Amino acid sequence: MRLWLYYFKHAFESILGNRLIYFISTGTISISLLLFAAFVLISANFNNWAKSWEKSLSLSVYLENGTDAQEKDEIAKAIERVDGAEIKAFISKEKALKDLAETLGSQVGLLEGLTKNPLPASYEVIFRNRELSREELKNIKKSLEKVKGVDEVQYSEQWLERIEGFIYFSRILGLIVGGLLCLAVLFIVTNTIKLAIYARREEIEICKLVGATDWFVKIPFLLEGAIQGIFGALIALSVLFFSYSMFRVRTIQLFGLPVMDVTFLNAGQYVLVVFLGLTLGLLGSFVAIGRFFKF
Amino acid sequence: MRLWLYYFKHAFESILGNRLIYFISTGTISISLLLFAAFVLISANFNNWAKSWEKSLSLSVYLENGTDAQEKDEIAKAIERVDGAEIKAFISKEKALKDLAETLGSQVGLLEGLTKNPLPASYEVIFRNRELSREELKNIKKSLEKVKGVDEVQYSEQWLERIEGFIYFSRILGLIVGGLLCLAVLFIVTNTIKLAIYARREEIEICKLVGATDWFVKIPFLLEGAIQGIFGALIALSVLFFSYSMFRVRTIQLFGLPVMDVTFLNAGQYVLVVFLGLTLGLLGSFVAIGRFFKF
Amino acid sequence: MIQLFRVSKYFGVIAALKDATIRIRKGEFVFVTGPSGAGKTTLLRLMFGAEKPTEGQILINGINLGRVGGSRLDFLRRQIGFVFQDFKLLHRRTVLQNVALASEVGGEKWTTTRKKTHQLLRAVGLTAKEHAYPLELSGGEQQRVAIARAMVNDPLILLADEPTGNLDPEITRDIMILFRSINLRGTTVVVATHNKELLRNTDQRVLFLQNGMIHE
Amino acid sequence: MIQLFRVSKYFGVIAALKDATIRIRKGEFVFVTGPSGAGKTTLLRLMFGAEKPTEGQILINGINLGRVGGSRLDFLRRQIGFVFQDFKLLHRRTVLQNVALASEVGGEKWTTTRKKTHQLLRAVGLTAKEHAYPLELSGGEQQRVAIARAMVNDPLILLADEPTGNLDPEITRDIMILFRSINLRGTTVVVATHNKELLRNTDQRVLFLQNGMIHE
Ligand SMILES: Nc1ncnc2c1ncn2[C@@H]1O[C@H](COP(=O)(O)OP(=O)(O)OP(=O)(O)O)[C@@H](O)[C@H]1O
Ligand SMILES: Nc1ncnc2c1ncn2[C@@H]1O[C@H](COP(=O)(O)OP(=O)(O)OP(=O)(O)O)[C@@H](O)[C@H]1O
Ligand SMILES: [Mg+2]
Ligand SMILES: [Mg+2]
Repeated sequence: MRLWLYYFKHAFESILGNRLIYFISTGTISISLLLFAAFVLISANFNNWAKSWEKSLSLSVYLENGTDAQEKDEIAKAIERVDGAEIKAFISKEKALKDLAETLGSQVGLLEGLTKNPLPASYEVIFRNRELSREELKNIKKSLEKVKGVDEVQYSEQWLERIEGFIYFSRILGLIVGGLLCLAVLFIVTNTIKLAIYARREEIEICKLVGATDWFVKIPFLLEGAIQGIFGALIALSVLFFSYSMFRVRTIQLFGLPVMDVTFLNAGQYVLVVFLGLTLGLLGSFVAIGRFFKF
Repeated sequence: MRLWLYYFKHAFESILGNRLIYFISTGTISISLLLFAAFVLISANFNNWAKSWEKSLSLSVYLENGTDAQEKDEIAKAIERVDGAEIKAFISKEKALKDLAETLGSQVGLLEGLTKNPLPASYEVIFRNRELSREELKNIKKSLEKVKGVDEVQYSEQWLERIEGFIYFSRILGLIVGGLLCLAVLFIVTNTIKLAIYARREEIEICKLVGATDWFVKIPFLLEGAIQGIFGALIALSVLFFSYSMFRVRTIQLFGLPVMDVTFLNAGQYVLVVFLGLTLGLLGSFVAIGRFFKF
Repeated sequence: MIQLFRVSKYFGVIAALKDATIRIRKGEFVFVTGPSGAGKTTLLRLMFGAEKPTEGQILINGINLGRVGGSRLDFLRRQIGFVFQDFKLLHRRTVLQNVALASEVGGEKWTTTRKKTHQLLRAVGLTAKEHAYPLELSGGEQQRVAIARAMVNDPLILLADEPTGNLDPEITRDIMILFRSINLRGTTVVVATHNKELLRNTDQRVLFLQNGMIHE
Repeated sequence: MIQLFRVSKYFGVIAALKDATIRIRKGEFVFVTGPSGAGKTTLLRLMFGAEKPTEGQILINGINLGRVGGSRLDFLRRQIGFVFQDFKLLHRRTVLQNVALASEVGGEKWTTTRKKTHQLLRAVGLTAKEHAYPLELSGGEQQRVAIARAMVNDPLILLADEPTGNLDPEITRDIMILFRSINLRGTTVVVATHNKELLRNTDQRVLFLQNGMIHE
């Protein structure tokens, strides 16, 4: 206990005594962690957005011609029994025809020759708080199609595939970039600490010459590394938060379709970055100091 | 000349004499430039892809009913006079109806009541080797609509908007990330060189004490910085090229639609990275050495 | 206390010490002298375990330095005080901290450390400089800090390498009296020096080194 | 050649040099002596422009050190040789390179540099060590490298701070002969030393420093 106080005292004294070095290396750690934290921020937001996109999936449940009101209610109930499913709208035959006319635009002439309305009525169904795999969607489709009065259940297979492909691709890219970034940060931080300790290798040598044990010499360096790492992480987070508040794009319309809510890191990610800083500082010092121990 | 030889000789000797420091700091420079080069690679490919997407824009030129063969040819000529425009296909009234039936899928019943084909024939036009702004598209539309026999020219305003929005957003994000990365790399490299020179501040002091002029002391450090920067850049490029060859994803299907060809950096980007390394090394040394000149 | 059996130390082709056999008894006071580059520093560093001999065996206090390493060597070093020819002070710590370090390293109680540190700084005449940093001291003052540090642990053995090279004759005399007094309290003292003055007025044992060879 | 008018140097409250007025003529050979911490090093460093005086004026060769800076000071320093008390050798360069550096700094022709360097290394007896690095040398050998470096430019002024602290009496005599010979060729020499031996056998001028005060 007394010894730890001693170590801490010396670590702080040494940080003060080597202000310049610590200033420089803590700066580098901050920047590296800033890159990392920015990456976490971007990919967390991307993930949110991807999820909300997946959630924006909708089904169309087409009714047979001549379904009566009771059957309609039965179908609605059947739909709402599906986990997470919610009826967004009922589209009557008339509404369907009007929508089609709008979609056709200048080709509306197509509808002129119609003698009767050939379009079915349908329920538009969306899913809330639930991610659906293609498999699950298929099962839901099958089960709903068994309900009396339901003609067909449709979802846009193609659209789904594209989005899934895009999200999948982005996640892979994110993992690669994230991994590379992690390695880069680790490497840069270790190197920086190595250089910082290199500038002080005489100290290590002298301490060993007056009979200090390895740990007596190492512990202050490790503590200094840990302190630097934590400080670096805190600075990085502050800078990130500051620029987040500055820009505050917050809500981004993308692809017209989904609305992206830019959120800041959550508590867990905060802790992750600080923990990473701590680990990097400790590990960096540990690796770095090993080099200078051949006395 | 003789003096420069002397400087170069000393720079190389000093790099050999301070192997460890140079190894560490060149490593850091490499990693930083690797991050940067990877960013350039990704955004260059993204750009290619975005361009090819923009190129995949198409116009539909609808013909009036009862256009004769000569008019059709006139129209085709008019289209081909537009810079970069190329006719992909001529879609006759019959083909148009068949396509619509396919698109409607289960709602094909809609077409049952038709007494005559209400759909117009059309030319499908694509643009090669040309990026089009919305403004230009509008002008093309107007001018083509003046041609005799043309009923209407259409392009998907909505789709275009979405893609443009996405590309615009990605470019902004890319600029922000790239700018941040540039700053980070600058900062990290300067700091690393600062630490490396800090470890050798005694040398500077002693040289000044034996009467060396400032430039006599500085030039070898600047040369060493430049050499480190160039080496760092070359290492970064090699690593990047190596991993590029390893993964060789090369062709990525994205959104189903456009095919993305993953290409490596071009000569200009190569030079850019090396030049950046050189500049960073020089600038870093210059900034760093300034700190230790108070003798 | 200190025994060397046929010890040689080569740096490449240079023989810094050749086939030296020396036995120094507990409580002895020995001078080592010889021209520049004769091997005095090498001899002292070998006794301290800071260099490994190329050939031969070194026993300190019955412990074979060739067979000991790690924390055992650290422990041994805490019982040996060494005044380095180039002082080897920590530039980022004050005089007080430099001297105290050697004591703290052994896990000494803080009060004891403080008492011993002050006492030794007084003995070498540096009480006024205790909060100065080594680079703010004159050459002779730095040397005296190194001497104080070597003695703060009441070592079993004191090895002093040219401890008076930067000191004027008066302070040199004081330092020699200090060495004599610690020697009288049982510490084995080995002093390497060029100073003919020191050797002239002494009846102590003198080892004469030349080209790495020992002559008694 | 060297003139100090009422020069004082304070480090905080410590007066390293008080109200010193000294005039050293061209070609003189002067000893500076005094107890440890008296201000010898400070005096020499002031003459070299390595410290700025707190008060007073220093003229070297007619140039006022207080008014000169940058490249003019660099030029002046190339005409002054300084043997530092702590040597100040570049650890990453060999003995040869260390000595040659002082010559190259002035843009000297390479052949001249080489000739002078070899000649001086022979004079201090280090020809065999020319490719060694300073940390591979004994204390006295390092000191001799510092002496050789200070003399390689045939300086107008040679300032030597305790140049024989790590040297044995024989080499000390050789070095003093070297200093005398360069002095005879016109160089003004100032030597700070504790060595009573040197002062005893000399008829040169001796400045005595105590607590920063000069007594002739
Ligand atoms: N690390 C080393 N590498 C190579 N040679 C060395 C090393 N240390 C010492 N030497 C050589 O060994 C010889 C003896 O050196 P040592 O330092 O023991 O001499 P010394 O008697 O202490 O001399 P001085 O009185 O000048 O301090 C010298 O020639 C020296 O150059
Ligand atoms: N940079 C500094 N900061 C503070 N005090 C200093 C500094 N340099 C020297 N001093 C103090 O000034 C006084 C004179 O120092 P100086 O080095 O000139 O003594 P010296 O005569 O060379 O002594 P020695 O013979 O021990 O080398 C000493 O008390 C020293 O502590
Ligand atoms: Mg020695
Ligand atoms: Mg001095």
